[in-house]
Amino acid sequence: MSRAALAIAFALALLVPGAAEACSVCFSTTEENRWAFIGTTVFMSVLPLGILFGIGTWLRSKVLEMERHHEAARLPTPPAP
Amino acid sequence: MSAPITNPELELVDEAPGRPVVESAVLGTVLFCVVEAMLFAGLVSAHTIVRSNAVEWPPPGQPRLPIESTLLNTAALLLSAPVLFYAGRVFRRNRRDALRPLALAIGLGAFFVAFQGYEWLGLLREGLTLTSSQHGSFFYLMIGMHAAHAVAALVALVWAWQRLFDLRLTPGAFGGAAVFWYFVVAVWPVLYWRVYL
Amino acid sequence: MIERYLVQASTFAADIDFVINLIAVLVGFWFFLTAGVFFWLLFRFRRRDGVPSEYITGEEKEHKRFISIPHYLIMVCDIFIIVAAIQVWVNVKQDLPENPHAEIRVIGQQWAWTFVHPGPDGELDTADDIVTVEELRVEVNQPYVFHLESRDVLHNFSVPVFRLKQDVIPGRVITGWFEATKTGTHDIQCAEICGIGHGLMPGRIVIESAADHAAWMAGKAPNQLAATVRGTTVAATGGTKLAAASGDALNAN
Amino acid sequence: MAESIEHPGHAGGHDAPHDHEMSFWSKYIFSTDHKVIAMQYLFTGMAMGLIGGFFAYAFRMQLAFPGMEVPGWGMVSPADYNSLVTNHGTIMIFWVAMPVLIAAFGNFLIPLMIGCDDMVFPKINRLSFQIFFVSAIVLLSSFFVPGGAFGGAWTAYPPLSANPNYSLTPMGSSIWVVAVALEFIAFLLGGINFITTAMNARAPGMKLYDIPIVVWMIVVASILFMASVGPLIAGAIMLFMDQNIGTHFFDPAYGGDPILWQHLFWFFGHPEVYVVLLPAMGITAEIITVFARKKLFAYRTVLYTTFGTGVLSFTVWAHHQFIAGIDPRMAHVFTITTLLISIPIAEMCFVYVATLYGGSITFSTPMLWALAFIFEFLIGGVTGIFLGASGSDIYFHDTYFVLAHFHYTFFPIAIIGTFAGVTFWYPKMFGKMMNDTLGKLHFWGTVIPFNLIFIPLFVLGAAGQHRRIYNYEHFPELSAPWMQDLRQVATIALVVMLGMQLVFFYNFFASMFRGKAAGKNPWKSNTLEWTADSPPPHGNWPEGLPNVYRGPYEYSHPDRDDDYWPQNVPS
Repeated sequence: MSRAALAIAFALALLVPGAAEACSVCFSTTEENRWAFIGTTVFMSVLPLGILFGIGTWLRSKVLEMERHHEAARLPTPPAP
Repeated sequence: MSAPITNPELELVDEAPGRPVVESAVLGTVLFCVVEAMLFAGLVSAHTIVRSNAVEWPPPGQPRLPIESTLLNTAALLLSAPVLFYAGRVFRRNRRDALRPLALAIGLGAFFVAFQGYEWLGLLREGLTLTSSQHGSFFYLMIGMHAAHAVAALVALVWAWQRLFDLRLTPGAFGGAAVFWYFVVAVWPVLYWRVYL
Repeated sequence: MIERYLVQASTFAADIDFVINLIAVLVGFWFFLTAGVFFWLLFRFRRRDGVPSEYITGEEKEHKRFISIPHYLIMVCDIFIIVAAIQVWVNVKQDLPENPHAEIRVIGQQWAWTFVHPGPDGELDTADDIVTVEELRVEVNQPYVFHLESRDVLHNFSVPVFRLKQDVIPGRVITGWFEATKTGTHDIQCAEICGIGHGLMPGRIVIESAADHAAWMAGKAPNQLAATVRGTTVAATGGTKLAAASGDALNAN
Repeated sequence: MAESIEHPGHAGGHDAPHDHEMSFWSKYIFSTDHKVIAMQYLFTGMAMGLIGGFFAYAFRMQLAFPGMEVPGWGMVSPADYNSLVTNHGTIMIFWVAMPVLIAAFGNFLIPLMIGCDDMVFPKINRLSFQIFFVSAIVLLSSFFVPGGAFGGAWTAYPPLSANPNYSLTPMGSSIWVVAVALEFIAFLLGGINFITTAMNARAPGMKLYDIPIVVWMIVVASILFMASVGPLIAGAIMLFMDQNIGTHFFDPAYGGDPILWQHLFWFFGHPEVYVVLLPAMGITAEIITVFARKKLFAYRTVLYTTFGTGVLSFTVWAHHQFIAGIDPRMAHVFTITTLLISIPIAEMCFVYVATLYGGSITFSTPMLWALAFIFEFLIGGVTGIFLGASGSDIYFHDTYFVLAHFHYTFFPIAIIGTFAGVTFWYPKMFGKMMNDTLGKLHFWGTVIPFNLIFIPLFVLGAAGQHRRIYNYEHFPELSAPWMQDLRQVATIALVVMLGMQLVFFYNFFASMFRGKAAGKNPWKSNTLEWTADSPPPHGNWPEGLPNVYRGPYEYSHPDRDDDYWPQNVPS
């Protein structure tokens, strides 16, 4: 995903609160319930991405280390000085 | 561009087939823990949402959870993680020496589960049941789910101890069991915070 | 597009149709462009003897731009769509008219709609409320605020000619608005599956002129708690219709 | 049981009849061989596909000819209709698309394409299929219990699904939940296997960027599945407890929250779309490179868009709930993320079209399927924008437009993608070639009726026809004669399409016996599975695993006389 897309997304998201101020139809649940939904939405979206990013980074470093190791093993040993 | 990595002079045959990036058992357990982490995330989210609907939480007329005595419990569980980590380090140096710290970690974990069960009996007697209120439902669902994982992880650790006693335990199997136990330990503070406090 | 099938009978119907048309034009352009290129390539590069295929990695800049330029153009199209969609959404779902003509209550249950109209005094929950089953009567060119309630499961209050849909959730009151612009009688659907009788939950909305509406109201005795429409009461509706439904299925029609 | 059955070795064990019988069981039923398990998943998935197709036939007949006795089913009552619709959806997504695309192709292709002898956890792999098989039987058993099968739509929104007084299917809904939960456990075990195998068991010399795209995509799909299924398992447990134990998690009368289920369900439900989409995308990539004799355009871009799709797929799910009573302000954020996810998907389609440029395209049966996938999925993709934009979703939500949209995505994924994969790897699976003429007949006989089914449904949806209604007579605006005509067109096309599947089944089974011998590499393809025997023996490469020297898509390289350059050929 390009960074420009994310920047645009955030810019648009910033426009949203202006509209939200006018929210007169906020349904008849408690304010607390509304925030619980928003909060858990963010939590459930971010948590897997965080976990996977962590695991991905860890595996990637392991793989790169291994590939470097094998590259080194494949090169002919330099003659002893 | 990934150029062809051909290099005819170099022999690749010395490389063992199926060389693992990470021990398969460890990686498999880590992936399993991702699912479990999201399972608990779902439960915690559900709890948060239902709790936000309530006028008063915990609901009136329901027994209070034993916050203080569970702290003792929590301490035992949290302590088991460094003990297990230590056992892992010893295991790498000298297998046989890991028996004792591993047994200690299992003991701490078993204490946690047993004490938890004892507290449940008290709460049941006081009238907090699965159907008595949302509070009770979530308490038994979430803490029970955690207890089930704790028991499963303990079984894995006991199995590892048995294998270690027979000197047949592989580092991968030990790592897998340990990762699952770390997960059980790591989830608990979150549950304690959300459910008890 | 939609107005070819259904009249636009509310103030925001045209806005929603505009968003739909905008999306149709933008994605239609990309669809036909991609499909055209696709079929042209299939024809142009079909296998011919002695003509080998080219070796193109797609990693060089001059090749990659065939992907990246459309990529940015699509992003621009997305922004147009997002802005239009959000504007309409805010208008329909977030803003409420400041001085509604009246408030009405819509109650969904398995498997009937109950509509509570404020009687001649224009206030809900007073003695002259008019309760109807499966028939909602509103005045044309007047903003209405509705409150949706459910007695059992999820329903969905859907009026296609208004381009309006909103789930009805038990335990909550959901508020929204509409303003009809054309007189006539149209369907009200339940668009969320609500059990065996889901297909038997049709309502009708009658949009009438101020004079007709006043005449209808005057014809109703005050405090009709169990108003009758087509001879069924609220309580009896579910059961009767289910019986009717099994009859439908058994007697081929 | 999992531990007790030993795999027979290649030698010995055939001296007594008893042993011989054992070896059939252990070879085909309790095997740990990834290819056998893949076939088990494929055949189970196909059988479930037939059942799901039959359900579609029964309820489409009711819609086209309301009140008529449907041949093979009988009268379709409203309760029947709901059960059929619900189980059609459930079966097609969870018991056809998932097992065939992820499990069957994942099991068959991953070890063969990365060059190893088997999965890293073969016994867990077998356990995965056994649980899956049980789950299928559990689901089907719900049709024979009192009250009938669950009829609350495949999304199972409570309170309808949570309370038997509302759903009137006391046992059916519990069985449904149990079956779905079992099925998730099966794929969770499979997913662990796929990811670990792809990471750990690659052939010597195979770097991450030498892995074929289809393997990458199955792995990413497994990751998406595993990271998203947890909350739904939690929700399924809660729903089961609501149904049977007397808790009230989803019951607003007791402080529960019905929207909570939608929250948990769609958190899984949307990534699930990409879980099944990605393997089909990968299969298409393999096929178009082979039959266009072209290198895949921008391999790394495809890979990064795959990752991008995976990341974004976790942030779009609430667009299913725009009008479900969530905070209306959340719709803005989810409109934006939903339209953002159109970008990587569009980019993938562009890459595939660009791959065709400069190629030498052979229109064999697998290639036709792959091309049809791109085209039909394009229609599914662009119509999704109407539903992802909050403003237009107010109108389109829960209409037949939605239905036609997701069938235009799921049909290319689950049916076209499957047929593409099966016809392409059939020579490897069974060592025989399929009949090309019958294959093409089946192709046109499936794709043309498919469009005739769902284009009318787009029109009906645009005209306001809402979903899951067993008979539109009660809605004056929806019972116009032209609409009924369109419903009949769709139904007749469906019957034709189902009939044409007989051609496939004939071709599939007849070719096993009468097909031409395929040889190792009939399509002149680069990837490793084509260096094994057809069909590969247990262990895949008994003479030793292949070494890998390059990426999988080196077709028509200018330095070579041949127009392909297998991954395992040194130079």
